[in-house]
Amino acid sequence: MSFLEIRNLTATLSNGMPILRDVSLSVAAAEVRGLVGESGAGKSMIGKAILGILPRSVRITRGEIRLDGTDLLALPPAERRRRIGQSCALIPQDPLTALNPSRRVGPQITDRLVDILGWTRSNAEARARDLLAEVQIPEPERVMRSYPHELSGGMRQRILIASAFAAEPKLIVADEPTTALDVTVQKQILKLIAGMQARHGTALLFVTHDLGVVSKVCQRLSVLYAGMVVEDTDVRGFFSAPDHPYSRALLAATPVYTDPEASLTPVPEAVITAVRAEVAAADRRAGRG
Amino acid sequence: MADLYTIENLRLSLADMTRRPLLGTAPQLEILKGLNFSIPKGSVMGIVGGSGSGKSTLGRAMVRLLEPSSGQIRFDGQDIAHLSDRELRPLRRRFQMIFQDPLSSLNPRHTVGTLIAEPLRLHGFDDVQGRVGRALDHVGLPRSFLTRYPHELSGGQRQRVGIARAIAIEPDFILADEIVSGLDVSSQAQVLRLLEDLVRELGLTLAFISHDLSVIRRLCSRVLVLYRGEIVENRETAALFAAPEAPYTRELLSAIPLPDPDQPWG
Amino acid sequence: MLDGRSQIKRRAGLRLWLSAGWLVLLVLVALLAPMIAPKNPLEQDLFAGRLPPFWVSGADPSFLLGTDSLGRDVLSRILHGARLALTVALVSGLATCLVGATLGLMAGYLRGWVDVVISRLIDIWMAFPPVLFSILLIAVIGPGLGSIILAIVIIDWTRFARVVRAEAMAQGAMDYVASARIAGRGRLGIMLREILPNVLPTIVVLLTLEMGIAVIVEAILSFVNLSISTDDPTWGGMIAEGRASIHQAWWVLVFPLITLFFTVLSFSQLGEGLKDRFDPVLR
Amino acid sequence: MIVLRALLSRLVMTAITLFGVAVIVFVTIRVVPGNPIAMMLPPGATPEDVANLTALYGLDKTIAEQFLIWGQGVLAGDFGTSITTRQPVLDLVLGRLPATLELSIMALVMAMLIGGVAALTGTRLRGTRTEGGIDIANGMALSVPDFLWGLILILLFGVLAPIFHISGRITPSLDLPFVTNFYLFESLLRLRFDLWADIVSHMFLPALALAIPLSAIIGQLLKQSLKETMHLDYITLARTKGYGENHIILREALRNAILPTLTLVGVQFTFLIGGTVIIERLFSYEGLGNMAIDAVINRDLPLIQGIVILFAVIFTGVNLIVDLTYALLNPRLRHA
Repeated sequence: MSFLEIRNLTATLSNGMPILRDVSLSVAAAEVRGLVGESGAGKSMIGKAILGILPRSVRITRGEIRLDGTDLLALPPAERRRRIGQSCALIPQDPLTALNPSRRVGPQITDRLVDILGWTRSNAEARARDLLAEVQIPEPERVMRSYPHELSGGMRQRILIASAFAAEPKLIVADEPTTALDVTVQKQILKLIAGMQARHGTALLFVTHDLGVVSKVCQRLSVLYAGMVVEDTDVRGFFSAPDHPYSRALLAATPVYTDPEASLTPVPEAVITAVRAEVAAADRRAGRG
Repeated sequence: MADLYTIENLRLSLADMTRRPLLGTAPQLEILKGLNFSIPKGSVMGIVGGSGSGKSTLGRAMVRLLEPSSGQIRFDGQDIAHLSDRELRPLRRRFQMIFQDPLSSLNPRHTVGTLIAEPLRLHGFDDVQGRVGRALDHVGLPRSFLTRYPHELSGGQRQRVGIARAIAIEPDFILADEIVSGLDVSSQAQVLRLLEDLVRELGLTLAFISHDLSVIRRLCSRVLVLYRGEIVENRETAALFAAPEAPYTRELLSAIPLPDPDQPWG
Repeated sequence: MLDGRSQIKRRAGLRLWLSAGWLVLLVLVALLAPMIAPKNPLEQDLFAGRLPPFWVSGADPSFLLGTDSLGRDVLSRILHGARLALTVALVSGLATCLVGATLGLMAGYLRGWVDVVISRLIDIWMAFPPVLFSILLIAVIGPGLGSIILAIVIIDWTRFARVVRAEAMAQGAMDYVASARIAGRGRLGIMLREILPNVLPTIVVLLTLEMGIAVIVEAILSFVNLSISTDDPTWGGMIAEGRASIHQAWWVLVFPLITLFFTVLSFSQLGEGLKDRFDPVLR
Repeated sequence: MIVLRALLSRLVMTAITLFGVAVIVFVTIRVVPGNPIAMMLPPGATPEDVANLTALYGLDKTIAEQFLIWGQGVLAGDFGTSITTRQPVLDLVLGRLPATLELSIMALVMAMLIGGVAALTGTRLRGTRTEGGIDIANGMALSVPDFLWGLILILLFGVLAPIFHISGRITPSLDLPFVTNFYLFESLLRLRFDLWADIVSHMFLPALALAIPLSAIIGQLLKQSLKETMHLDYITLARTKGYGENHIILREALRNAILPTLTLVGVQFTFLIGGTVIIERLFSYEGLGNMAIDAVINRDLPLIQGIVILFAVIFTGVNLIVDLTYALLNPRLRHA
C-alpha cells in the first residue's frame, strides 16, 4: 500500500481558473518521486496542497490526499495541521528567507519536536546536534546558538534539511531546494538530501523544473502541464524514451553541454497545441463529471 | 581580426552594503581584481561564474553603468574607462545591454512602442516608426504589441522586447546579462535561438553572462571563467569543454547534472 | 465570492464617486455662495442670537441651521466659508506639491550633496512642530490669504519631499533606469521620463491629502484667530466661537465641523481612488 | 568600535539639526516688518521708552550678534527671560513640559494599543468582512486630523454624554500635594487614586484625539509589515511544523514585523508632540503647546525660542533613542 495516495485532486483560483486538473499519483514508502514541469504547471501546488499551505486564493474543489490511509482533506483543520506536523516536513527553496532572522538556529529545529511531538527539551537538543552533525555542519553547538544572518546560504540549506529530517517524518516535500544555489553548492546539497533520504527511508516528493536534477535524484517522476499530469513513469524509462510528445519536447529543449547541436531545440508549436487540446478535453470531461 | 573590446588590469571596488554600520560609510570591497582580456569583433564571448564571482559587475563596467576604480577599457581602440557621462553619450549608441529581469528593465508606464522608439529618437534616427516595426519583426513579435504594456506580456515576450530595443539602435556590441535564467526551458530555447540568428544576421559582437555552462556551450565561441573577481580560464569553447585546465572550471563542469541517469556524477 | 481584485475596484469606485461628489458640491457652493446663501453672512441681529436649527423647538425657520451668538446665519457663513477653504486647499496644495516633489525627486535621484542638503533640511523641518511653525509664520508675516498659503508651502513641502525622495531612490535602482542611461538619456531626462511617471500616483495621493491638510491648517489658524480679518466667515472662526459657547449653542460648532470633516475625508479618499486609476496594472 | 563611530556621527547630525532649528526660529522672529518691542508697549509710550527696552533685550544689535549672545546663554542653560511674565524661560518651559510629556505618552500608549489590536485582528481575519471594516475605519482615522477628532470628542463625551472633562488638566478646586509637575505619575506614586482618576478624566479626550490618527498609522504600518512577513518561507515552514495561525502570528511573525514599524513610530511620536500644540489649546490643557500659542500671540520672543528649541531637543532625542533601540533589537546590527 503506497504511503501517499492522491486521487483526482482538482483545485481552482478564486476566479474559477483551474490550477490542478484531476491529479492522481501515489508515492511508496521510501520512494523519491519527481514532480517536473515549467512554471505555472502546478507542480509546487501539489506539494503545498499536501502540506496544507495553499495560498488563500486557491481552493481544492475535488479529490483526496490519503496519507498512510487517512484522507487529510476530510480532517478538521486543527487535526489536519497536527497530523501533517507529525508526519510530514518541507525543505523550502530560498534558504535566506526560510529561517526566522530574529531567532537563534537551535530553537528553530527543536521547537517542532518539543511543541508538536512532545519530546523533552534535552532529547530534542540532542537530536538537533546529531542531525547537524549528519549534514556535516562543523561545531553544531555554536551553530545552534548563532543567528541565521551569521551563516552562508549553503550552510542554512543544510540546517533546513537537518530540521526536516529531525522529526523522522514519513514524507518530505522538497520544493526546488537548490534553485537559489550555485551549481557547485547544488551538487553537495543534492547528494546530501539523497544520502539522508536513503538512510532515513523517508518518502521524498521532489519539485523541480530541472530535468538534470531529476535524473540524478529521483526514482519515478510525473510530468505536469497546466496542472495536469501528462506522464507518470520511472526515471530510467523516461530518459531513454519519454512517452508523451510534450515530455520529449521538454527534454530536447533542455541545454546539454555534451550535445550542443541537438539540445536547446525550442518546443514545436504543434506539440503545444496538442497538449492544450488534451487539457481542454480533460476540462470538458471534468465539466460533465 | 581587430578586437572590439580590450580590457587591461581592470579593478573595481564597491561599498559593501551588507556591512554598512548604522550611519557611517560602508567598507570598500574589491570585486574585480585586475582583469585582462579582449573580445574580437563579431565573436560571442561567454562570461561564466558563480554568485559573487563579479561577472555582473564586469558587464556593467564594460557598458559604463559603473566606473572602474582603475585599469583600461578600450572600445574600438578608445579608452572609455573614465569618460564623463557627457563624453560617453555619443558612444552609448554603439554598446547596448539586455537585462536579466525583463519586468524591472521595462518601464511599466511606457508602451512597447515607446520603449523601443525612445533610444532611436534620442540618437536622432530617421524613420523611427519603421525601425521599431522592423525590430519587432526581427524578434518575432506581432506589430499589435506596439500599444501593449510590459505587465500584459509573458516573460519570454518581455525579453524579446528587451532584445528588440537593443538591436533597433544598430549597436556594434550587446551585453546579455543572464537573460535566460528567469525563463522556462521552452522560452529559454527560443530566446537563445533568436540571439544566435541575430548575431549572424547583424554581425553583432556579444558578451553573454550566465551561470549555466550548458547554455554557453551552444551559443559562445570563447569562454571566460571568473572566480571571486579573477579570470581563472579564458579559452576557445570547444577546447575548454574538451579539456578544462583550471580546477574551478573542472569543478563547475562536473557539478552540472545532465538529464541522463547513467552520467557519472562524481 | 467576488474575485479579490474586482471587489477592490468596486469599493474604490464607490469611494471615488462619493468623495468626488462632495468636492464638486463644495466647488459649486464656493462659486455660487453669494446667490444661494439665504442671508448675508456678516449681518448681525442681536435679537436673533443663538437660535437653534429649524427642527428644534424655538427655531426661526428662516435660519435653517440656526444662528450664532451675534445672530448671524450659520448656513450662510458655512457656504461663504467654503470659498476660502477651497482657495487655500487648491493653491497651497499645488504649490506645496510643486516645491516638495521637485526637491524630493532631485534628492532621490541625483543623490550626492543635493541629497545631503535636502535631507538635512527635511530633518530640521521635522524638528519643528508644524502647527507651532505655522502660527509663528503667520504672526511674523501677518494674517491674510497670501500669508496662509505661503506658510503652508514653507511648512509642508517636506511631506512631499520625504516620500518622493524615498520612491525616487527606489526607482533609481531599477534596471529600466540603467537601460535609459545605456540609451544615452541624460539625468534630467531620466528624472522626467523614467522616474516621474512611476512616482506620479503617490504624488497624486499626497496632493489631495495636502489639500485636506491645508483646509485644516486654515481652520486651526482661524481657531487661534490668526487667519484672515476676523469678521470674514471662515469655518475655523465658526468652530472657535462654537467651542466657546458649546453648552449654549452646540449647532454653531456641529455644522462647520461636519462640513470640515467630510471635506477632509473626501480629499484623502479621492487621492486613494485616483491612485488606483493611475496604476496600469489595476486598470 | 563601529557602533561608537556611528553614535558619534549621529550626534554630529543631531547637533546640526538643532543648530538649524535655532537659526531658523531666531531669524524668522526678527525679520518682523514692525518692531516687536513697539507692539508690546502701551500706546502712550515715549520714543525713549522704546529705545531703552530695545537695548534691554539687545534688539539694537545685528541679528548675528544677538544670535551669538543668545547661543552662549543657551549653552550655559540661560534661555533669557520671558517678556510677558518676566520669569526665566527655562523655568517656564520645564514647568509646563511634564504636562505635555504625560499627554503625549498617554496618547502613544493608546495609539499602540488601538493600532496593535487593529493590525493583529486584521491579519488574523484576513479576507473577511471584519478586515474590510478595519481598513475603512483605519482610512478614516488616518485622513481626519487630531484637531477634528478633538472637536468630535468634545461634542460626544463633553456635551452629548458628559462622561469626561473637556477642559483643564485637573479639577481646580482640589488641593494638590504634588512636588513635581508630573501629576499623573506622582498621583500614582502617592497612591492617590482619587486624584489620578480626576486627572485621567481630564486627559482622556485630548489623549484620544491625538491617538486616533497615530493609531491608524501604526495599525496600517504594522498590518502591512505583518502581511509581508506572513508570506516569507519561515512562516510557511512553521505551518508545516503543525503550528496554529495564532502561534505563528504572535511568536514568529510579530517580532520581525514590529522592527520596521518601531522606527516609524519614533518619527510619528514627534508629530504627536507637535500635535499637542493645538489639542492643548482645544482642551485648554495647561501644557507646553498651549503656552507656545500664547507666546506667539504675545510676540514673547525669548519664550518662543525656548519652546521651539525644547521641541527640537525632544524630537532629536526621541529619534536617537529609536535608532539605538532598533540597533539593539535587530540581531544583525547587534553584532556590528
